[in-house]
Amino acid sequence: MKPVNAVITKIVDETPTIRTFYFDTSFEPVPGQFVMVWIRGVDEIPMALSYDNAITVQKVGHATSALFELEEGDSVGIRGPFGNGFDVKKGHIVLVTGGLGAAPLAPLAEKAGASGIKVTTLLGAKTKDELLFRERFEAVGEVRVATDDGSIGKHGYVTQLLEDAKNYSQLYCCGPEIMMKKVLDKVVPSKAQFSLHRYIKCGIGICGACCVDGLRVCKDGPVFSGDILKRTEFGVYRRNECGERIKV
Amino acid sequence: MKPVNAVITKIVDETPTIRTFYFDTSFEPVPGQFVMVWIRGVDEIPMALSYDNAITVQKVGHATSALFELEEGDSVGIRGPFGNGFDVKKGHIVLVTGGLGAAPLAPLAEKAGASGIKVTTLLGAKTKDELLFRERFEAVGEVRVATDDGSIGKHGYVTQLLEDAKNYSQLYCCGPEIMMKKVLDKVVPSKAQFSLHRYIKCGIGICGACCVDGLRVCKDGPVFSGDILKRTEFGVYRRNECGERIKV
Amino acid sequence: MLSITLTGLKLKNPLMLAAGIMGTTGGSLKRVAESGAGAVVTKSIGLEPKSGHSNPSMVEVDCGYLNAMGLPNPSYKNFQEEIDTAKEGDVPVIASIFGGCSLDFSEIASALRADAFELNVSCPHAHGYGSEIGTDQALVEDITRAVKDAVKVPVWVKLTPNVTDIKSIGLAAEHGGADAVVAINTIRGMAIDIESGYPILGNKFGGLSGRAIKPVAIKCVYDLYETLDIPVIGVGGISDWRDAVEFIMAGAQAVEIGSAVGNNINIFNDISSGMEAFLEEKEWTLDDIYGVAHEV
Amino acid sequence: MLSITLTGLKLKNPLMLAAGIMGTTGGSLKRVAESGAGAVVTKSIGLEPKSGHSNPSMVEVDCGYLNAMGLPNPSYKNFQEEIDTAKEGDVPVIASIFGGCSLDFSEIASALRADAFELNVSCPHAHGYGSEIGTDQALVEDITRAVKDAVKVPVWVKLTPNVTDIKSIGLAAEHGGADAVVAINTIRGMAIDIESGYPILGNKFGGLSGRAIKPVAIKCVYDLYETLDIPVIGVGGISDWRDAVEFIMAGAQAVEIGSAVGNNINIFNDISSGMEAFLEEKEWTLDDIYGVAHEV
Ligand SMILES: Cc1cc2nc3c(=O)[nH]c(=O)nc-3n(C[C@H](O)[C@H](O)[C@H](O)COP(=O)(O)OP(=O)(O)OC[C@H]3O[C@@H](n4cnc5c(N)ncnc54)[C@H](O)[C@@H]3O)c2cc1C
Ligand SMILES: Cc1cc2nc3c(=O)[nH]c(=O)nc-3n(C[C@H](O)[C@H](O)[C@H](O)COP(=O)(O)OP(=O)(O)OC[C@H]3O[C@@H](n4cnc5c(N)ncnc54)[C@H](O)[C@@H]3O)c2cc1C
Ligand SMILES: Cc1cc2nc3c(=O)[nH]c(=O)nc-3n(C[C@H](O)[C@H](O)[C@H](O)COP(=O)(O)O)c2cc1C
Ligand SMILES: Cc1cc2nc3c(=O)[nH]c(=O)nc-3n(C[C@H](O)[C@H](O)[C@H](O)COP(=O)(O)O)c2cc1C
Ligand code: FES
Ligand code: FES
Repeated sequence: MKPVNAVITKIVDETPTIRTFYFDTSFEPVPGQFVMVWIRGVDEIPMALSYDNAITVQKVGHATSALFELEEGDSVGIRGPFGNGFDVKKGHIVLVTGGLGAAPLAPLAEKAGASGIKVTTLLGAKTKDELLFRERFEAVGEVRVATDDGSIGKHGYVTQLLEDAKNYSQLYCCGPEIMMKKVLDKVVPSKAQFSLHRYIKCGIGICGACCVDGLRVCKDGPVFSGDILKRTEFGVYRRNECGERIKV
Repeated sequence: MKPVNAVITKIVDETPTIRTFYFDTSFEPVPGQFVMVWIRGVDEIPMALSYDNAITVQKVGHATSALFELEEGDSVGIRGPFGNGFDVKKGHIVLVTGGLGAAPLAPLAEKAGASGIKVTTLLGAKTKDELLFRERFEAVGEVRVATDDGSIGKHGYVTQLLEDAKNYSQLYCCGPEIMMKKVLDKVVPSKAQFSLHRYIKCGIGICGACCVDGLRVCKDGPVFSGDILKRTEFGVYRRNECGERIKV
Repeated sequence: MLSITLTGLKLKNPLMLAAGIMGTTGGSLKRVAESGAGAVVTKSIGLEPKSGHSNPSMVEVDCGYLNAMGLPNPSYKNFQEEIDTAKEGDVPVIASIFGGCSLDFSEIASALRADAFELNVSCPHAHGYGSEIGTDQALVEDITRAVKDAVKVPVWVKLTPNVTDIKSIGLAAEHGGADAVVAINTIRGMAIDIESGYPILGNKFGGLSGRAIKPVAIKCVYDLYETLDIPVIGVGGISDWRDAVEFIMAGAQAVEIGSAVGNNINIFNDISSGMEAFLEEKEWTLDDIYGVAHEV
Repeated sequence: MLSITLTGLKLKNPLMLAAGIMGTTGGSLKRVAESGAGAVVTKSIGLEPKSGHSNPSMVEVDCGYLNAMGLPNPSYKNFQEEIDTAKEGDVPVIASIFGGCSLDFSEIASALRADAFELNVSCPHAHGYGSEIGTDQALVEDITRAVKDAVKVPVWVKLTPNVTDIKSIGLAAEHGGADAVVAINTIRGMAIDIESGYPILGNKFGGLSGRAIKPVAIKCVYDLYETLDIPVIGVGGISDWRDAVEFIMAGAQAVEIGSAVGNNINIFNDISSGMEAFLEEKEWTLDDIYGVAHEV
């Protein structure tokens, strides 16, 4: 599929560094799927769909900065949705988010909540102002908060909020890889799903740039079950744009 | 579409020069549609479907001779069905055939007969032995016969059997072009359909080899209404393989 | 809003019938003209009547067609009346011609009256003609100049993509005095019947056309636009208005449509209205999009 | 029944992973090996780590894909461990390598242990590499000889279709001592976003792969088989067992599969069983169909 022209209809500041861009196009994703966002003349980067028709972006480098310069009425090219998305399980689920990790998990929370699944969210961020989508998670269940600087909630990492892991039917996690690795080490791997970040080039499962051992994040993932990840380099090293190994 | 491999399951001698080849594949044609029959290593030639799964061939040159050398179990490549086929009208229809022209008309007779349409056939051939599909036409209605040599039926051309043209709701005609032209001159053009023969190369409406003025026999035809043909070179000249005009 | 002037010819729209498509008879050319084409190009016409390769001469493949017609044509000696009939369609009629050397080309061009000539030095499956000469810069320049000397109307040169560097061949045409280049002719290709092992085409191999080749054609047009001063006419795989727009953005001043005519003879009208609606919505003119891919 | 010996390598089937497809990490190569491939070819590896062209680096088009990865790779200095991991998949691992001159190639080849080398002189979108050298007979011969001198394992040369005459480049490889040629790499192509006029790929143009290019690849394999004494390995647009059979009939001793792996990583098993069923039904062996299109 060629990029679809998606016109920005609304821009919302979520935190001082994070903005949501709404488009005129709905991508009808499964929660956890992502799109490739082409900022023309700049770069094309992967972004989770935080709503059916929106992405939520943190300004970190040249492409995200270029995105932050766009205004309502401007457009980007979008390919996708790609990947598998989360597999929603019945019972009482727990979501563990770190920073931007809330972006793919918020639609999951809403979908699960709407179908009567009990949802608890452990929401982590660097500081109070950077907590993302707190209200969306609160609307469907209990939310516990942790911040690195202690400006709100628990002072420390969100992983520290996770003590009763075995009480949940399934755990869903997205955040920095080190954080996810810590979570994986605390849970029954088969009862946890993780949404991974890797360097994405093609986005369609061909080039292999995104591989975690044999697994393609863009096609077989980005969501993987913990028991699959246990057997891989996940949490140990990732690859840079060249395919060189980089310690996580 | 690439050629389908069609295995010859049965060969029937219809007349001393005409054979029917049955295939293991049904092409589900509209009566009057044709296929391109590829005798591998020799040539590919157009043939009307005389049954859903058969063609009826007169040996006239190198490709048809090669076809006559094939046996049951041998195969040919077939593309199609192509073209429009006859438009079946209610009421009392008349079929006018000359020689091989019976091949596309016999399935039309059967289809019309099966749906309660009254069918009269004027069946022409050079001589008694060369009358094609007489029983198939007789099974669905009255048949009147003419032979060039008078060996059976009227002595003369089948066109001479056509006196009461206006009594029929629709006339269907296939045979040598001169014969069809004579028929066209005798009828209300809009009440007659003619199946044309032209040199076919691509069979799919692209190359233009088969054009009768602007009309592509392979795609817009091979069946045309008389009123359309009235305005063309039909019956005046045809084209050879080079596209040169040849008097009919 | 789609009208253009192309090498001096006034076209109501930039959409032309490609050579070899319904182009052997005046009647069929006229029909296409009346179906909305801005101009029509005839089948390539040679010195003597030619019946072409034996069948199968065309076969559908994934996303396109392979053909090896073998340049069947009635010879220029029998073709003026077809051109005259085509002219009744009231759009420019471009005579596509082919030959084995510059003398052939100029003999044919001098004998025919047409609104322009398109020199086919690019057919990939006619031995001694077409791309066998169109890969040679000196020959292309020579032939172009010979035809330019022989006629007063615009001369276009149709290029083959089956070369290491299409730009150098385009330059040769420009040096020879061409008024425009046309890119691309079909790409060498082949299909084999796995039931029997036979190559499907009577000629064994042929030329690939249709949607499959569009990205290749776009790249050729883009490169030629960068290199040449004369206009580039785009052809290859156009099947809807989006494709036509893409070619114009790549640098084509006009386009030709071939294979897609088979399933939709009304394609010229369809594309015109699609393009008009698009330009209107974007508030762009044809000129705004012409070559724009080079400027962004 | 599908096993073959290819340039001395024993393969359980003639279906290999093409270069550049899930080929940067040992883990992914191993996975493909375990999914039924007869052998796997790595991503093309160069002298220094390279991040490739900026995104978009791949886009789907009608019946295929355009890519301009720009040869991202971790350099041969970081690649032996990946090859070693790949070897755990228990099939031959072929190292694809690229460079700017014969010295680059032989430096890389001498440093890597692999079951064979495939020389990429054909990537259409890496400046100074790939097809910029693979269109030059002397360079191809030179590079091939340099690598042959440097290693003891078989050396294959991967050819570009973006040339006037692929046979002459194949001959150059043969003269240089190549054990086989591989045809084809992608075809130069380009796509433009009509909403904005931007070429879609970050590199503006790229290489066309997938079903669109199969007829072109078949023709190249057919021509090379006629011309060369060394085996030809076919690649380009294979997406089912029929395609694989078609290549072998055209003269490919084995084939490589690229783009189609994206949607079906199990394609090697699927094609093996399809081919086996076909050969059984026809009562043919692999040898019966090899090059048969030349004999009918
Ligand atoms: C499946 C997936 C979903 C993601 N979802 C979100 C999201 O919802 N919100 C969000 O803000 N970010 C998300 N990201 C991360 C986002 O893609 C990067 O922040 C973005 O690419 C940075 O681009 P840049 O040019 O601004 O940064 P750069 O200056 O290019 O680099 C900054 C960082 O971004 C990484 N990066 C750059 N290009 C890519 C690429 N093509 N693929 C992966 N990483 C890249 C670099 O490795 C580096 O670590 C997601 C990543 C993946 C893989
Ligand atoms: C739509 C259509 C339906 C036909 N249906 C039948 C049928 O049901 N039964 C039947 O016996 N014949 C049919 N024909 C005629 C048949 O195609 C020719 O008899 C056949 O092509 C002769 O091939 P040949 O090689 O044996 O003859 P040749 O030696 O090649 O030539 C003998 C005659 O056949 C004509 N011919 C050759 N090739 C073609 C071609 N590609 N297209 C059209 N005519 C050709 C020649 O012009 C010549 O007049 C049909 C033709 C058309 C156009
Ligand atoms: C059946 C057929 C016949 C053709 N004949 C000619 C020809 O005579 N002269 C020529 O220059 N090009 C000829 N071509 C090439 C087309 O003009 C055109 O360049 C090519 O088909 C690519 O365009 P398309 O993808 O729109 O078909 C022919 C193409 C086809 C399919
Ligand atoms: C994403 C991608 C990356 C590729 N990288 C390489 C490469 O590094 N070296 C190489 O020789 N060929 C490379 N190729 C070309 C393929 O190996 C193959 O020749 C081509 O894609 C045609 O095969 P296909 O149609 O089966 O994909 C690449 C192709 C694709 C699609
Ligand atoms: S980014 Fe290419 S396979 Fe995932
Ligand atoms: S035979 Fe080609 S258009 Fe009819």
